[in-house]
Amino acid sequence: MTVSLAHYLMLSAFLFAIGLCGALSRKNAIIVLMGIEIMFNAGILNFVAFWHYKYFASLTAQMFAIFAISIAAAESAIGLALVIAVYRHYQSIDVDEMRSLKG
Amino acid sequence: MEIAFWILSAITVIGAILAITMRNLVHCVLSLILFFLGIAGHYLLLRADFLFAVQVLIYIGAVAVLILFAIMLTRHVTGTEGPREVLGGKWWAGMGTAVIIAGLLWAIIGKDPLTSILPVGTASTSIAEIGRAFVADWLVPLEAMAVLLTAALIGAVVIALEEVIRKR
Amino acid sequence: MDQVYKVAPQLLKLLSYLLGWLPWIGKPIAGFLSNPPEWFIWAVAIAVPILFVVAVFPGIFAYTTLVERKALGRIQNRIGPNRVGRWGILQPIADGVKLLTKEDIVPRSSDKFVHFLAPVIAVIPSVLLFAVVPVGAGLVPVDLNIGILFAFAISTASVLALFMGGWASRNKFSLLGAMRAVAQVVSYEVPMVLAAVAVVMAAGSLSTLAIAKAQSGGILNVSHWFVFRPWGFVGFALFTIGAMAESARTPFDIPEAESEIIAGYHTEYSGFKFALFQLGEYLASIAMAGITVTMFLGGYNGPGSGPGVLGGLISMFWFFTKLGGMIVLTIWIRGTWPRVRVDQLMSFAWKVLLPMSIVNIIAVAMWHYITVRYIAWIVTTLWLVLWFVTLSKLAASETIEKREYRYAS
Amino acid sequence: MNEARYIDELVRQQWLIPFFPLVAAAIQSLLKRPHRKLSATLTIGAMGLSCVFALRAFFATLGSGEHTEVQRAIWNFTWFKFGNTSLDLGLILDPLTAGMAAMVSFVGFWIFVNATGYMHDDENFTRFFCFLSLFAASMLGLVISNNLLLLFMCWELVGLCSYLLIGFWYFKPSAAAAMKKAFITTRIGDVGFFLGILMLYWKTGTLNLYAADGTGALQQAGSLAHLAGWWGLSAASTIAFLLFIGAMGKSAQFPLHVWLPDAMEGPTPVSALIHAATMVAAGVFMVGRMYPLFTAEPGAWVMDFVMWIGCFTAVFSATIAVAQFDIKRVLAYSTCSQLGFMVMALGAGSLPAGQFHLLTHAFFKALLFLGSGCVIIGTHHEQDMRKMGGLKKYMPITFWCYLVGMLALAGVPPFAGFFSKDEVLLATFQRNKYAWGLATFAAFLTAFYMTRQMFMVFAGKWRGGEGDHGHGHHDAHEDHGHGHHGEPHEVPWNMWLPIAVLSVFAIGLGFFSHKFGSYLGVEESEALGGKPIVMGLSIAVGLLGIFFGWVVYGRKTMEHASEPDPLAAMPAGLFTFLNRKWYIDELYEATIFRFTAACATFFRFFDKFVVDGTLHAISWIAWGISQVFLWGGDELFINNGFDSGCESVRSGGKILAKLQSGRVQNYFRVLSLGAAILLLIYFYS
Repeated sequence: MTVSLAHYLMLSAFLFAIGLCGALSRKNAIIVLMGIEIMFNAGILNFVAFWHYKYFASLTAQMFAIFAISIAAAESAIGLALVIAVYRHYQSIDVDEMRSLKG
Repeated sequence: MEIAFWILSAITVIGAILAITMRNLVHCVLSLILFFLGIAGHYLLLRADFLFAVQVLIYIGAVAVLILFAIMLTRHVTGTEGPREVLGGKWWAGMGTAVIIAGLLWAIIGKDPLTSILPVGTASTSIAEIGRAFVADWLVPLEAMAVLLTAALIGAVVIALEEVIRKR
Repeated sequence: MDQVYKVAPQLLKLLSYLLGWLPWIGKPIAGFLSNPPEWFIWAVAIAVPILFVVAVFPGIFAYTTLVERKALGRIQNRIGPNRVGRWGILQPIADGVKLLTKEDIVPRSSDKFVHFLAPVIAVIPSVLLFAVVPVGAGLVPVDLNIGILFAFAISTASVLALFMGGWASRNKFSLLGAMRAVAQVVSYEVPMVLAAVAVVMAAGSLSTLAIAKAQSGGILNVSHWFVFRPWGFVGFALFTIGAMAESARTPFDIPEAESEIIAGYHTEYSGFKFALFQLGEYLASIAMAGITVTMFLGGYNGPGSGPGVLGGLISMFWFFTKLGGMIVLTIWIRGTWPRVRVDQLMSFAWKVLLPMSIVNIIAVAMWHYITVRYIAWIVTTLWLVLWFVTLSKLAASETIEKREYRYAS
Repeated sequence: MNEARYIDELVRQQWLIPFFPLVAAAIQSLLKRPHRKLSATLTIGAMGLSCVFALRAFFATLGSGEHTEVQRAIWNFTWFKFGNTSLDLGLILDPLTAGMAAMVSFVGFWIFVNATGYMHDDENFTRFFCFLSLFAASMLGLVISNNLLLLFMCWELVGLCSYLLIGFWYFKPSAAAAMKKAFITTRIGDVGFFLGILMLYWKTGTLNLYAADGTGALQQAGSLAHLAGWWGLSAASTIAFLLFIGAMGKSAQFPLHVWLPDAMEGPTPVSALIHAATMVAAGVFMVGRMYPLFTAEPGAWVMDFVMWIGCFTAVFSATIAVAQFDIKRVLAYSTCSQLGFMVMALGAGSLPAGQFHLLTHAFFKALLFLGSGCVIIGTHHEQDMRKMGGLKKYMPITFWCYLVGMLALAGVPPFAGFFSKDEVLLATFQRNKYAWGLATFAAFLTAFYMTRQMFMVFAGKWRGGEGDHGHGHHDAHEDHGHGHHGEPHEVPWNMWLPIAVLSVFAIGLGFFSHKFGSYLGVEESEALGGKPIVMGLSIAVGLLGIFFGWVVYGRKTMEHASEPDPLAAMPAGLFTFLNRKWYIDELYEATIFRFTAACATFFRFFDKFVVDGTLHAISWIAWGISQVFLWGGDELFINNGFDSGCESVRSGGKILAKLQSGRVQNYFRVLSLGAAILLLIYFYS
């Protein structure tokens, strides 16, 4: 069985769900961020897979992937800085305990 | 190709699952690195050499190290969660949602006939082409990205340094 | 692979000449080798790089340790190893045997799996690095079109091994060493990559083979080396410093500063795991030296190098000579320089090396666009010197007072 | 043909006009505070250079006056490529642009000269001139752009500069509030403007106004008029309407006018430059620039809307101006009113009238503002007209120049304002008699309040020395070098020279009114007639206004600063009503703020009683049933039922409050559930 686009898409969907699960159900803010990174990567994998299978001649997908990676890097830098700031404030990085914005 | 795909997929999925299930934070990050490596391997398999290098350089070299640092700065060095509960409140809701989304995505992918297509090209894109595209067609996004990264860098430093400034 | 595949028949032909002199078996072997079947060429093409990576470079590593100990002894006015074999020539083997037979101690509270994994991971990227080092004309294990980038990407992974080792040991000195190592490697990678960008811009390719090829020609195949350009010289200095810091060599060995934190991240390692750490470190250092040679010192280019069997052999000779020179240079620096402090290390990376490497990139652009060569020389040199002076003035924030020796004469 | 080629050449140098002030601003942003001379020289020099270039362009376009066809040169170029799409920018040189650029740079030049005097004692002199240069650059850029994107960028830059300059004395709370108000109010208009731009791009696929091959947005106006838009309009008119909302914000038309009077918190040269002569003109100019879109669909209500907005603003602001005591506020409302005139003229279908009034008004309003600046400096930072008086004796030059400006604004022949206002009134007369009537009334009020101002400021005796200076007026200006509040004095030459020069133009500019139409390339609509009536009435109301002003304020001038205004005797708090600016600010507070607050209260109430109540009832019933089955005891039922009822109210509230838990993961969960639902919809569609 040759590997088709669907394989990659399913893999990517699966990874996305794993990342989502991690981001939604873990207590630790860092793991939540890691889950988000996994989701990002799953998305980027999708781009690259589509590029490889359908739009091989165009550079757009690769460009997009590169930009997405850069944005993800920036996002994680900010996110982790926030985690550190939150830790300084609450002495904890448990997302369940960060709720001073409660309504 | 097929074998490589399955092996890499296994690595990726196992890495991802371990990354979000292990108790020890550092182990989580190490699994995450495994996941990143798997994704990088996929890029190589998909003939996106440049993306492979970018993935390794940025994700493993920068993001993972950053996360490790964050762990170091926010917990005891051992990184163990201890006897505390690992899962957050309403974890079942999160998992349920994830399962639902996964199922739906799979169903949609399975339904779509477009997705059964096979690759069209074989040669990988040359780096020079990517470079030229960066400074010609994609110049503005590139500059915007530069601004964004600078802002993120400064922002991260400012956020993380907040306490120090206040003390002065 | 492809290049080796092309070179392989020629290598085989050479072998057939050499073996043809042997009695009895010489003739048939020579006949076989002079007209080899396809699969044999493939096998050789695969085997040669593997041979290099697995045998030649570890061999170099082994004898580097010996040379280092001898040279350091020389510098420090002592003899160095001289007991095992003549001039201590079998010392590396003795070392290896000793390390293999030593007890493998794992601290009780350590994270066993990660503790075990760390030295293994330390070696892998170092070995992978050799995949893109061209050792002769057209002789590179894999001619990736992302060559240099691949090398950098892989070398970042070595950070992980240091971190894992330090963290898993559950020893505060190890952890300190690991933190230092990570901070140092991450910081020095930036100017290093940017220094390489200058070369990539000049050569117009990321492939190591293409970069080496761009430096051929000129007087005796020497005058086109990038190190003989203003920006190339600056880049060479930046890159060498960065490479030294990246592989944690003295004077940048603060991750394992013995006088401060025992042995840094490998405090809790002994026996073969320790040897693996050493192996990884030295191999990375050698590979980085090889990449430095490729990028700045003309790679395999030298008088007489070129295509063909003879040219290939000569080019290999030049490559390994330069590699040896680089290794000796690092040993020399190690023997004569004091270790820098952590804050000095960081501010040097971010305040001097990083701006300088960016300035260097601009210098390459100037070099490219000023077509009149001598004007380009003047402008680029002036530009670089100006910035160098400015940056060093800015970096020297504290005035260093002359030290008074009160008790020593 | 030769001439057209000359223009084509010139248009490629149009960028030089904003370039000089921009460079000056860039250099000055790096200057340190003590470099006052250099800073002023740079600003004025740069402005002078752009003035030279603007005048050259202006004279190049003048030759076209004889032709019926408009001489227009354009230069479009690609700014950058973005993937496959490219963004174009363009410069234009046509009579509208040339006249406007010449006016802005010329008036700006003299205002800058005056500012060196006004800001003489300010310690942030260089910062001020840096902002001024940037402002001039962006305004000139706005004028010369042939592209809505460039125009919008400059438009926003102008807004930014006005924000910075209004709040130049940011340590004054009123200035800080005014800067925010100006920024936010104009931003509301900008939403409309931006929507208009987007729609234009959507419909035409280009943002270039004119293009050599006829594909420019304005050249497609005709075809746009046949496309359907929104609100019962054609696409062209819809876009025009949206753009006009932007112009309403910038040019301070009725609902969005609130920022302009408050903007007087800035230094007076800023008021002169930004809030009288040029920036507020940007809106009117933009409408003029996009005029083909407005007129593309004959009979659409957009034009009437424009006209009535202008007309109402004109009357409304004029009435407010009558009852103000701050010398600059009177002028500010007068500006609003005059802008209303311009907009009205545009709405009435006469581009030349609106644009010509814009030009003349810029000159004499700049003159008036600079004059008031001179007055303020001469009286040691006094802005309350009640505390002035008799300045004719102390400041003769300022007085004469101010008189010219006043007469021009009042519309007395042969001053410039008369001609341009006459054109406006004539255009309105031909379109709608009611609007014309109201506008004539506004003209009467204009003459009246200007006379009032003249008499209060310059006639009578000096009232400044009396009473307490410590409070009662807005002037919280920093300690200046004058030391004591002595007698008023005449201002130095660098302050009066600009107003003298401007007053020459305020007298002379009007005589070109009949040529302006053909200069813009619009045929005069003489056929409709009505000129003698309009002109006669216009003169009459002007003189009548002055006469009334003399009757009320001139015969018996004010003796003391604390004396009530003669008009305050008007019935039933009308004066207070006007003095409080029709209570518009209060109205906004009472409506918009109250509405928001009321919504909040309502939802709180809803949450507390309806939602919680429902939950309460449900749980109560459930509990009751279970209790009945379990015990069936009356006492237990009643007692426990009550307690448990309270408890369930609380828990019901808690359940709801949990939706606002502040826990980021909860939000994330809801988000992903939403994504799941979207996927589901996609799956079944």
